[in-house]
Amino acid sequence: MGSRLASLPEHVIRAGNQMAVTLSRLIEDGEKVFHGVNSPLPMIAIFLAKKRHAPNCSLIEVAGSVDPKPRFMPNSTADPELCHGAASMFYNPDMYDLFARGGVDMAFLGAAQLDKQGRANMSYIGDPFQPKVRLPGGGGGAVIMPQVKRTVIWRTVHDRRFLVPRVDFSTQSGRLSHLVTPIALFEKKSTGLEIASVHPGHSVDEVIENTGFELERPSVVAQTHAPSAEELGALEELDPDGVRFTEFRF
Amino acid sequence: MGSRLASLPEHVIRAGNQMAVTLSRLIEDGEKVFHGVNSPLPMIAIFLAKKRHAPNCSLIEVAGSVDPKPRFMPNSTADPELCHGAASMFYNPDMYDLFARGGVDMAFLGAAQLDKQGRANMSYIGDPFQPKVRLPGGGGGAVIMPQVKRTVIWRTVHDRRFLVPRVDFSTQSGRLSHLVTPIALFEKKSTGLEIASVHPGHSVDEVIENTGFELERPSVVAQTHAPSAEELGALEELDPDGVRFTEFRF
Amino acid sequence: MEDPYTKEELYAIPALKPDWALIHVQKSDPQGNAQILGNQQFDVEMTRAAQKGVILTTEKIVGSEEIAAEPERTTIPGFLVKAVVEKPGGASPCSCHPYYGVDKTEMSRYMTLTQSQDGLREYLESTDESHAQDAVTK
Amino acid sequence: MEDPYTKEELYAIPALKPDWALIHVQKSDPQGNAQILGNQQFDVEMTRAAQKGVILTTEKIVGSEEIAAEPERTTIPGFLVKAVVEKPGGASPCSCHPYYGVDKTEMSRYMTLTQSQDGLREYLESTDESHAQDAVTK
Repeated sequence: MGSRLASLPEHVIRAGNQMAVTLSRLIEDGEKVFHGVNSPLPMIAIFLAKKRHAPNCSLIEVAGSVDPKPRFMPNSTADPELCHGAASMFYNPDMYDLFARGGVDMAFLGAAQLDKQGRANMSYIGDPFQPKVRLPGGGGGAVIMPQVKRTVIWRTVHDRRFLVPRVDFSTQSGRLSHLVTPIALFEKKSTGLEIASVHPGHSVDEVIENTGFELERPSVVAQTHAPSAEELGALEELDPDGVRFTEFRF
Repeated sequence: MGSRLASLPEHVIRAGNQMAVTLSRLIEDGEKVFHGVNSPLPMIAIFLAKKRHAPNCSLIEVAGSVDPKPRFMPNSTADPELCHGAASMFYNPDMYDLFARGGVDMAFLGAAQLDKQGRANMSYIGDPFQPKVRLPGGGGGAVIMPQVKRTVIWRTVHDRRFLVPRVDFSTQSGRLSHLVTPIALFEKKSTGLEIASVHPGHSVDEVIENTGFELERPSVVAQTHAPSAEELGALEELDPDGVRFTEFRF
Repeated sequence: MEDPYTKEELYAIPALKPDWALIHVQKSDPQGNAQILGNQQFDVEMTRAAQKGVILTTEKIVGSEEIAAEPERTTIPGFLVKAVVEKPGGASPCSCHPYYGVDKTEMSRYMTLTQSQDGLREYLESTDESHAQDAVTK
Repeated sequence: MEDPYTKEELYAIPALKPDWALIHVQKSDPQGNAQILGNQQFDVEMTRAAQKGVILTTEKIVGSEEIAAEPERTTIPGFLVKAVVEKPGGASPCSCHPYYGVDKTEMSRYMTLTQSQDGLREYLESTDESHAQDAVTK
């Protein structure tokens, strides 16, 4: 275990590992998978899936490499190490073209605000002309979400500022499939986002309490499977420096 | 002089050299120049221009290479030798994009039929449903001719089957600038194609006689400058095997 | 049609949607991660346009490590490829840089014979198939 | 807008038309024929989109022969380039494969200081300009 990792609080380690395996399990073998920029958790989750249950899934990196074999996990998902040993290069025009033809199975995207109907805000908070927060923008999200077979949104915080009744601006929406947070897994149903399972150590009340949009309380609350010993071992091997915890604040 | 060259009739050698230098002189220094497939004469003409008066013009090959330095002149303008020593690669999507943005100065294109208004036929002769001759099609001509700054059409025969009152089908038209044949140089004016100069050894009567569309007889008939000794020497050095004569039939 | 932004009159050209792309390459790994050397003409675009996928013939099948050592050259990703066939000389009588140039004699024979239906049949029957090999179907 | 062929409802996104593209590359010849190693993200598209042309900074200027020896890697043609500046380390504190990775210390300093206008000024004033060199303007 790297020195940096040793200094992380226990709850961050638990949440990071739970999120990594939960994201990873959503990938099926043979799928073509994409993640956005600044996405260390999805990156690790995809490498974990390739290492375990989905060896033939293909990771298409936003910077253009396919299935790289980095010698270490870089902190930034734009690091040139993510070109090392790549099976091929598939640059942005090709990638967006593949999205448009329905050729990408899954995209992991972030969001600053998300509402029950799956509208994601990456643009601004508050008044558009004098925004309280100016967000980085959606990148390709506005064309990815309607075109990819399914989108999984992830975020390392779960609170009412993130999960809102209605986004201040809908930067992107479309084929949302799941949402993964530090405390729960959501699935998008015809009614909107609903609780699929609550992570071990958390309660459905905590989830409802920290979600800004209306949620149907499940009659039976499923618990997300905790990371198995094998999953934790694979994570440790893949990411000894704990890059998967980069986005957590504590 | 190559052995193949020694067996060529004198009138073919004269016509080929005259056409090569006439095409070459139309290129200005610094221009970005394109030629179509099966275009040995324009290819040699561009290399000649680079060697002499237009060292900074750029040749964009249809197969993707820019300013190659072939060790020999290949018979086919799709030969991989035309990749050797290329300054860069600029593939088809880039090239068509550059045409669309008005970034290409000149294109040398062929045609099976051409009329006075500069409509070129590369599709069929006769009845479209039972064509007498099925032609190879225009390739990119239909988007090149309206978008390039100027088009020069060349053909190694000059007769009434080529230069017609009206093409059987207009495959491509647009910014036609000049036409070069074995006997004359034409310029496109507001009235259509008109004689600019007649090559040495030929007469304006011969040109009018062999042209299927109406021509204004020039009050003073200009003569195309014959190839200079320097031009002929450079041609011989560039193309000792006489690739520039490939398209002539005799 | 009209450009909604500039109001300029533009052409809309329908996309070609082939089912399959058949491409000959210089090098591929068994997964179809492939490199084209020299000019690539429209080959890469064809691999992207094919709806069902790509069938590769290749001068040689090499190990994935050899392909992965130079990712910038690997413009055909294996995930688009459905089958890889090792077929040295597979582009002949056309050329395959840097292995061989155009076979002019054979090309002349092809162009002469294929002017008629009978000649086409003769050409096809007389063409050497001894190099045919089984496809590595993924 | 409606696809005139399939009648499907499509989006029309206006093209970005920057005047200039500023790109840092690993290798360029004096004419601007340049090679990017590793990931190229949007850099090549930017060179095509720039209306007035491309300004290159490059880790090193090399001879045309060195660039021409590997044409498949030369994705930026000199005819799009207006100026070439030799500037080793020009991408820092970002990375330039395979020469250097991200300078995390400098990147943190940048991210901390640039949260305010005063900090931005401090950052700009304190940034080492000693490597600045004259442009090779074509």
